[in-house]
Amino acid sequence: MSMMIDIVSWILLLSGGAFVFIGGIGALRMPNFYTRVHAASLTDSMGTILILAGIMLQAGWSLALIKLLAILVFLLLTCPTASYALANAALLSGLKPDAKTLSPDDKGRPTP
Amino acid sequence: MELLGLYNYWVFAILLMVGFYAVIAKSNLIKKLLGLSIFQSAVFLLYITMDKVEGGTAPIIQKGATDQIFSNPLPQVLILTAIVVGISTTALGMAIIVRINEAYGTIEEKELQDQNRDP
Amino acid sequence: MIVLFAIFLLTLLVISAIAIVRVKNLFVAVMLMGIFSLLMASTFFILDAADVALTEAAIGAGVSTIILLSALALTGEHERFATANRWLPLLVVTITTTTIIYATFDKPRLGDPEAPVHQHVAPWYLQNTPELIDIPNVVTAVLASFRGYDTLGEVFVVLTACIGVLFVLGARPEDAPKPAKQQGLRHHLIPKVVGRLLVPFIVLFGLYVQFHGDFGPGGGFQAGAIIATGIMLYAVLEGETAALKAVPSSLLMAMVAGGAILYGGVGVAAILLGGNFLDYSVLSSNPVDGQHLGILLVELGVGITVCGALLSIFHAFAAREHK
Amino acid sequence: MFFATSIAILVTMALALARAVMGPSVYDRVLAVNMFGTKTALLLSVVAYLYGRPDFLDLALTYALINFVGVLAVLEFFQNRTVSPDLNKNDDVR
Repeated sequence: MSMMIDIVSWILLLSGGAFVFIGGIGALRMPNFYTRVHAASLTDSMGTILILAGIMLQAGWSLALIKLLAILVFLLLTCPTASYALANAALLSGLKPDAKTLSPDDKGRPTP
Repeated sequence: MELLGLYNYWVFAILLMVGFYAVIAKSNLIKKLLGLSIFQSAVFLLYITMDKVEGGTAPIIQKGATDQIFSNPLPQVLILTAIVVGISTTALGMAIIVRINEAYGTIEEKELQDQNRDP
Repeated sequence: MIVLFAIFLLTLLVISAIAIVRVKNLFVAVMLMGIFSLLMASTFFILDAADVALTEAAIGAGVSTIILLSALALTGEHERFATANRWLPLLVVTITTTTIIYATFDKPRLGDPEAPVHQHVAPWYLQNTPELIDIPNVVTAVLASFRGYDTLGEVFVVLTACIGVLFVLGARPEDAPKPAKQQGLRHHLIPKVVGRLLVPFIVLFGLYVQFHGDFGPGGGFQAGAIIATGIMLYAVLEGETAALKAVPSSLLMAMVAGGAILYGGVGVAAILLGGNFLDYSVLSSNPVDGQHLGILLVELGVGITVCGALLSIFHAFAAREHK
Repeated sequence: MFFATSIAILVTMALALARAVMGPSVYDRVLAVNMFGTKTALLLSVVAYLYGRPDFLDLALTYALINFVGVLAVLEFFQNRTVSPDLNKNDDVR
C-alpha cells in the first residue's frame, strides 16, 4: 500500500515538475506579452496543484498536511488573480493583444 | 570538489564589488542606494555561509530526535536583526533622496554638482 | 547534492545583481531587486538558516518593494546619465575582487565542522539552551535571552531610522488638501476582492509567527514585517486614507515607542526584582518559566516596534505623494 | 523524486530570470517576478521535505500569502503614473 502511495506521489511530483518547466519555456519563448502570460499562468496553477498533491501524499495525516493545503489554497487564489491583474493593467495601458504588433520594448519600439 | 567549497565566498566577493561599483560609478542616487543594498546582502551571505555545518540542520531542536548536528545559531541571530535594520536604513536613505529631489529637482549626482558650482 | 543547489542559486544571484546595476530603468531595477531577494531567501534556507530566510521573505516580498516603489513615484524612474568614466571604477573593483578571492583560499570550506566559528561560543548555546531556557528554537533563545542587549540595540536602531524618516519627510500637515482622486486600485475589481480576502489571513499568520517563534522559525522581527505587509496591502487596495483610519498615526507612534519601552521595561523589571538587566530568570519563581515569560514579552516588544516603524515609514512616503 | 522536481523548479527559475533580464516591456518583468515568487514557494516546500523538516513549510506559506502584495503595489504604481485621459475612459471595465 505504501509502495502504491509512493509511486503515485512520484508520478505527481514528476509531472508537476514537467508542467513547471514547460511553463518556464513558454514564458521565455513565446512571441509577445499576452501569450507569455498565458503560458506562465496556466502551467503555474497546474504545476502547483500536482507538486503540492505529491508532497501531501508523502506527508500523510499531520500538521504539515494542513499547512500544505493552506499553501495550495492561497497560491491558487493569488496566482491567477495576479496574472489577470497584470494582463488587465497591460491592456489598459494600451498594449494591444494583436498578433502583428509585438510587445514594444522600454523605448516603445516594436521588437522583431 | 575541494574548491567548490569556496564558491560561496567567491560569490560574496563578486556581489560585494558589484554593489560597490554601483555606489562609486553610477550617477543616479537611487541606483547608488540599490548598490548599497546589494553590498549589504553580500555581507549577509558571508555570515550565513559561515554558519553551515556539513550534515547539519537548522538549529531548532526537535522533540525525540537525538544526536542531530545543528548549524551555528549565532550568525543567524546577527543577520536576522540586520535584515530588518537594513530595510529601515534604506528607507531613511530613500527619504533623504526624496528631499534632495524636492530641493534641487534632480537626483543625478552630476547635475547636483553643476548646481553647486554655479548657483 | 544540496551544495549543487546552492551553487546554482548563487550563480543566478550574481546574474541578477549585475542586471540590477546595468539596467537603465529604475523601475526594472526594483523588480529585479525583488527577484534578488527571493533568490537570497532560497539560498539562506538551503544553508540551514530558516529564521533568516523567513525574515528575508517577510521583508523582501512586500515591504521593500512597496517602499522602493513609493520612493520612485516621487523621484522619477529613469536614470539619465550613462556612467561617464567607467574604467577607473571597473579597475578598482576588479583588483579588489581578485584580492578578496585570493584571500578566501585560506578560509575553511563550506560546512567544515572544524571551522573556528563553530569552536567558540556557539556549542555552548546549543548545549545549554534546552537546560537554561527550554525552548526548541535556539535562534530565538540566543536572540531574545543570551544576546538580549544586541537585540535591544537593533530595536532602537529601527526606532531611530523611523524617527529619521519622519523628520526628513515630515508628518502629514493637518490642513493638507484631501486628494481629489479616488485612492486605491480603481480598475481592478478581482484583485480588490481577493486582496481583501487575504488581509485577515496575512495578519493572522503574522500573529502565528509571532507566538510560535519559540517552537519554529519566527519571532518578533518576522511577525512585525508580515503584519505590516498585511496592512500595507489594505492601503494599496483601499487607499492610504482608509488604512490610516483603520490604524491611525497616533496609534502607530504609540506602537513604535511602546514596543521599545516594553523591551527596555522588561530589562528594568529584572533589575528591580534583583537580577541583572535583561536577566529574565528572576521574573518568575522558576527560572525557566521566567525565561519563557521574558522572551515572550521581549519578542512582543520587537514585533510591535517593527510593525509600527515599517507602517510609519510607508505612510510618510505615501503622504508626500498626495501633496 | 523531490530532487528531480526541485531541479525542474530551479531550471524554471533560471528561465524566469532570463525573461526578467530580457524584458522587453515592463509587464514582462512583473510577470517574471510573479512566476519567480510562485516557484520559490514551491521550491521551499519541496526542499523542506528533501531536508526532512516539514515544520519549515511556514516559509512557503509566507510566500504564498505575501508574494501577491508586490504585484498589486506595482499595479497601483502604474495606475497613478498613467493618468492620460484616453486611459481613464476605460473606467467601465470594472
